Amino acid sequence: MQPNDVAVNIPEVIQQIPLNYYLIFSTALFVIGIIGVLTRRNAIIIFMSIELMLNAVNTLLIAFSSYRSDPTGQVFVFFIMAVAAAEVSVGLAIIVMIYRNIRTIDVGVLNKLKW
Amino acid sequence: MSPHLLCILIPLLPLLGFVVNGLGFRKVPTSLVGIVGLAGPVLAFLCVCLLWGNFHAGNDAVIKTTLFDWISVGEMHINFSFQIDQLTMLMLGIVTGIGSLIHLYSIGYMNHDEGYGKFMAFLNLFLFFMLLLVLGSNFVIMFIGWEGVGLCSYLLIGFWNTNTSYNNAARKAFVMNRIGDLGFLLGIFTIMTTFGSVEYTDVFEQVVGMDVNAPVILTITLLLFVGAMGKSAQIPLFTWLPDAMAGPTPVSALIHAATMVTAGIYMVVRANVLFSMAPLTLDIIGGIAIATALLAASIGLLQNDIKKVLAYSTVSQLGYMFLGLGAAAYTAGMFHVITHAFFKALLFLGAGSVIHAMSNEQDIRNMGGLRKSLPITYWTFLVGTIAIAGIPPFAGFFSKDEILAHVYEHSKVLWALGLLGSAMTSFYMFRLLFLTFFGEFRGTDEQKHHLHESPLSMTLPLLVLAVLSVVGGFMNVPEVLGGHSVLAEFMSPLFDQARQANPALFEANALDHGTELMLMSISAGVAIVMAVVAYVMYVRNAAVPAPDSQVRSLPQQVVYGKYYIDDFYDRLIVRPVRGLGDAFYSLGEFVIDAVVGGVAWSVRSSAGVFRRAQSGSIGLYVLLMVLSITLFIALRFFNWKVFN
Amino acid sequence: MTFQTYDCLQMLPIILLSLSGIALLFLGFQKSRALLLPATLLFLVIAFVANFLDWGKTYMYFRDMLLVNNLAMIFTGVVLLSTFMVVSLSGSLADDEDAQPAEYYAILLFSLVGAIMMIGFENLIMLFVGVEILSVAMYILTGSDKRNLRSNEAALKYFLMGAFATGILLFGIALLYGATGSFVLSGIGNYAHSATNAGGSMLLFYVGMFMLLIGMLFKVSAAPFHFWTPDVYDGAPSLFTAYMSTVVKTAGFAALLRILSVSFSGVYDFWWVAMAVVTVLTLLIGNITAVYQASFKRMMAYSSISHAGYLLIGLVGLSQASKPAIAFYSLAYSLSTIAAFGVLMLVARNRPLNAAVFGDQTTLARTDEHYDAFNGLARKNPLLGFVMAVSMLSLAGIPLTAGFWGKFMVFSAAADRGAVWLLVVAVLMSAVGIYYYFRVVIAMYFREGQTDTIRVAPFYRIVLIAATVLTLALGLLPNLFQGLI
Amino acid sequence: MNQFNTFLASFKNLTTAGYLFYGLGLITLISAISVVTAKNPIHSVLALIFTFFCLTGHYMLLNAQFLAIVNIIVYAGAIMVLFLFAIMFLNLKEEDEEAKTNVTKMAAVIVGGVLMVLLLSIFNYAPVGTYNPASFDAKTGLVERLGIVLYSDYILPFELASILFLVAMVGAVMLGKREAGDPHF
Repeated sequence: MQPNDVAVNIPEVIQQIPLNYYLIFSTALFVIGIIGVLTRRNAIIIFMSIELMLNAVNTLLIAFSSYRSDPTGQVFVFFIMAVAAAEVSVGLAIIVMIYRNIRTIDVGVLNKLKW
Repeated sequence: MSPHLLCILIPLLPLLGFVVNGLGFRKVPTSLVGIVGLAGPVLAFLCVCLLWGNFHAGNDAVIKTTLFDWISVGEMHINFSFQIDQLTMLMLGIVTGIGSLIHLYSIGYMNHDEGYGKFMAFLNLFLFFMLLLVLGSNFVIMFIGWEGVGLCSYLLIGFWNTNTSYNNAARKAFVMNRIGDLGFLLGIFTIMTTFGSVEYTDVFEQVVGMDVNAPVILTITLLLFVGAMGKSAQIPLFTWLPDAMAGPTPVSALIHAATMVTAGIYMVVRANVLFSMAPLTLDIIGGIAIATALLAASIGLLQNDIKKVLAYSTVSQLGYMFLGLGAAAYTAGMFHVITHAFFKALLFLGAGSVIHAMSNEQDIRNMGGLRKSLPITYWTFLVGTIAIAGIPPFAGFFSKDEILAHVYEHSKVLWALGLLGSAMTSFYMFRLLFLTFFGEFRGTDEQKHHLHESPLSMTLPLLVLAVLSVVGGFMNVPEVLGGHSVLAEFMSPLFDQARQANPALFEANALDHGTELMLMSISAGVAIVMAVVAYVMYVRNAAVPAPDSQVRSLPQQVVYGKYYIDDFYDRLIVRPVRGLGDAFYSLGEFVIDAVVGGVAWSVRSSAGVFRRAQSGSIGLYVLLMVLSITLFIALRFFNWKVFN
Repeated sequence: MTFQTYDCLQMLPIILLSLSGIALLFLGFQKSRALLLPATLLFLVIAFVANFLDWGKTYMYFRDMLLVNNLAMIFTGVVLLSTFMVVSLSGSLADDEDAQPAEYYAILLFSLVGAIMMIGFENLIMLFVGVEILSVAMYILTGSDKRNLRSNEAALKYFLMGAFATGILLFGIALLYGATGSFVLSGIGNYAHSATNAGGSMLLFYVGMFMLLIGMLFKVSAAPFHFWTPDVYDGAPSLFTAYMSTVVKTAGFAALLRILSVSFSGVYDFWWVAMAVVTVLTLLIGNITAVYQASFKRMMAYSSISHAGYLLIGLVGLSQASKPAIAFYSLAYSLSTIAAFGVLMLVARNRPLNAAVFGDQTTLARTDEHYDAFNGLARKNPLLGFVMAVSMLSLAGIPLTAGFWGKFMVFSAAADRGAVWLLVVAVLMSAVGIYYYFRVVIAMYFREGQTDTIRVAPFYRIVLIAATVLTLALGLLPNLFQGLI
Repeated sequence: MNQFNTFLASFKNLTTAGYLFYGLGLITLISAISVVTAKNPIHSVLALIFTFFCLTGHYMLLNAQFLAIVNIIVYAGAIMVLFLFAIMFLNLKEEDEEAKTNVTKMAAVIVGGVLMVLLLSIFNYAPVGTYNPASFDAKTGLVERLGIVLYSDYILPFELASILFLVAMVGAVMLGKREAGDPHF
């Protein structure tokens, strides 16, 4: 295989950026999501932070998959997206249900069950 | 009947009684409850007799009968099987025989109680577990019986649990027994991992070839002994037994005197091969045993509750049994188990009869002169007292003497201490007898009016046990008195493996007959002297222990003609002993309470922390989760191992 | 890609459960609710039978996706049996105006598909999808008591924390994929074996493993990832609490067992200490906090945490013996837990709680689930008392009940590994456990209380009796069950 | 320092795609942070949508074209619209939530930060390998290749995911449905 062919076939990012950087990038995104879960009280925003975590995972999987030319990683991402969609529908239904009952979705108020 | 069938029937019969009385509680008519409850143990006793015949016909060969393949743990298979040998036969005899008598007694004692059927059911269940304990051919079955009897004891102590102190007593018994069970269970697991089996025969065979005092054997025996300490009320786990007297008296007699508490001794004798291989453990047992015997006896000197005196006496006698085991005198220990079962059951049942007559009065300061109104109780109680005091030729004399003789071979200091204990035993037992049955009646008029001898169902067991207490000692009369040591010969095959494994332990210099006779006469003499002292004090001088609240002043005593001997006794004996006893007792209580309280405190405070973490706030939950993830990663990944 | 006929045949339980779930949804269109319960039970029985059709064989389905062997069938059987019992305790749903039994039953059956996927997964994608099916179903069922604020709160808590844990789980899977290039369990296991031998740096693998395990430990409510458990179990309707604490836990442990024994057994030295720490924490927190509960239901929640601890002991002492041990334990635990919840539901139903206790109307807790509700129960209802007593004894691990052998087997698995200190903690904690389990027994048998005779539907009664008899039978003859494995 | 120097050296040799990676990465992280910090929920949603678009850009760079499209359709399209819908529906406004106390926020940020530092320092040491020029297949992320894998090896989970959707559908309807007597919002 000629070096030229390689340059044509392989995406430039893969040639230039070490895989490690994707790992670091995804981890950063993941932890930002975690911090979001920790700091917010609005149930919807907490939920969105969780989506952020899932997307970090997606990015990581796609990076691994692309660098290794292994499609299974990307298939997994496909599943994660599908599952996330299902989860969102249920999650929002729960949030709406709670809003109906107590007119707020502040998780700080929901601490009647304890000890 | 085949031994196989008999083995199944023996535990099954009490279990049937439990099922009928338990499931049919409040439905079975009262008259039938007693019959059903009694039928189990009595039939089981008959089966034991038949089994004994079988066993004897087979030249005392060990009978092993496997009922079914029980459970497999990894590569190990545990069978549900029974093992019949000399030890099992003896225990079976005691458990079913005395069990039957006490069931009979309970019919008279409890039939007015609201929970009569429940009581009989529990008693039957207890018997079932006790039989399982002694019949099993491996440690797991023994453990199941062990836990089961603990459970029944817990239920029966708290039987009248309207009273909170009863409940506390039950809980205390429970906690202490649990500590013991922990040791036992760990011992079993160590046995499993070491020998790959829990079957007695397999384990003991493998032990024979090992080194004496090998660390693993020491570990196992110490763990097992912790179990025995809990069940058989040795220091520091002994205070539950006196408190357990909160239960109905037949329970005290059956569980807390005759059978369950001797399970610890049974276990040591059963595992004698293991213990013989660990002389160090035996020394520890001996030390703890003598301390327990003396401490309990000294406390017993000053108790005024009739059942408490007997309870401390039980603890003290259990100490003697372990003392014998500590000197590797397994036969002597078992012998004392048997005779003690006779006379202690007798004493408890007698005490029950007194309490019954006195309308639930238990304080001996309010009794006195009962000998006329309760003649049968009095005479049988007298027999029991003589037996426990060790006055020849009653049962206690032979068994206690045998222990003391073996201890003498082992260590003269221990023997002297043992003798001191036996002197105390004689004193407090006669004190109890005299205060209860002699002198003037000190109770209320109402009680006096109510005094009556107990019904036949209660006196009959008393009489039978009295006879046994008189003749029980003759099963093992030492040669020096012209006997044959029948029991020793009978039990001898049990210890073959132990002798083979550690011959040095059994090579003690046998006493010559002269020394032996001397020892006997000393201990008998001491017992008689103490009985006389008690007579002088409590019958001639009619001393009555002061009520707890009242402090006697000297002038008062002079005015009321209390003789100087009383004062002398008070100053020179009562006060120091009471002080010592109190000190010991409170020390024991303190240590135990500190441990129990400390555990409770740490449980409570950690529960407080845990509960505070469970604040209901999602934010905190997630924060704690992330924090723990961070900690796990920090601790697991950031050490030299990973980054080298 | 060719489908062989046997591929479809042996997937029978999954197919049957999915179809019957759909069928139930259609049955729900009918006015009458009378048919729902028998139909669900019938479906479950059929699935149960179908599950054991291939007894003794081992299959790997659909290109290394799902493994079916005896162990998986046992776990599936336990899960199906538990569901059968839970469903048969749900008779009162038919009379409840607010309830939507058709949906509940359908979701239960669907969630079982998730459980079966977790039990037999060979590919991590199956684990992920299975976990999600089960979790999403549980979020919904937790919140199914829509007007009850406790149920609402529980659902939101469960959902948010569950989704968070899923994120962690996925991150772990991604890292594992990055390290090993595979989602297949055996592939990951091969990597672990060869990389350990080669001595290369396995940091990525280890972090991935940690995250994956943490995600799974969350699902089985092991401390310190247990926080959701008490609140969610407490707030959810009792019926679904019973389901969660048995089926979800069994499936979770089956999955953990599978992944630890197939993929991570090669790096046992790396994870066992951490796992042991988690175990000890779980035992301590579960048992000690349970002591101080006033509500029976909440106590059962902590009790379920503590049982997760005992099951974890079996995992820490990972060996051939832990497989039957965990299966047996799950069965014993499920039987007693469901029986206990069965009695609780009967008792609580007869004691509606005053709304004023909880203040505003939306916080309406419908029933009283405190210990006091059991006072004097055995007097008028000897059967219920007996059932409850046996389940408590079994949960406490008293000999001659199934629970004892569960503990015994799990402990001896750990003893073989020499983890004696773990055993000391476990045995001590089981002593603590006896304390709070006996509180109920004492309340039922020794306390005075004004309970009436509770009417028990015949089928309900049969299920309770069957659970009790099975508990005792397994306690007497544990080999009955063990011989199967 | 050495690491940094090699980093700088490589930085100079980048082509457009390489610079795009850094640029996009930076923007992604910034918008992700603003998701978490935005006071107004609607701003959060918008920032999240923007984050998703950035991530789609990353997927394109990695030649994962199918997922890039799916990401737009499913995430930015469906999921985020659902979020937006819910927020509008519930009429959540700015400052609707009381801020958590500063202590907990600080604790959260510290714990999160420590976790990030730990993970990053581990991953810094972790060898992840790199692409193999010999066996590289640029068509990995195309719909053709993914379709084959999805419908052969992964057919079972694919089918079973439908169960998940059924559950979610039934559940969402069941929970979200307005009962008689419930407020209309």
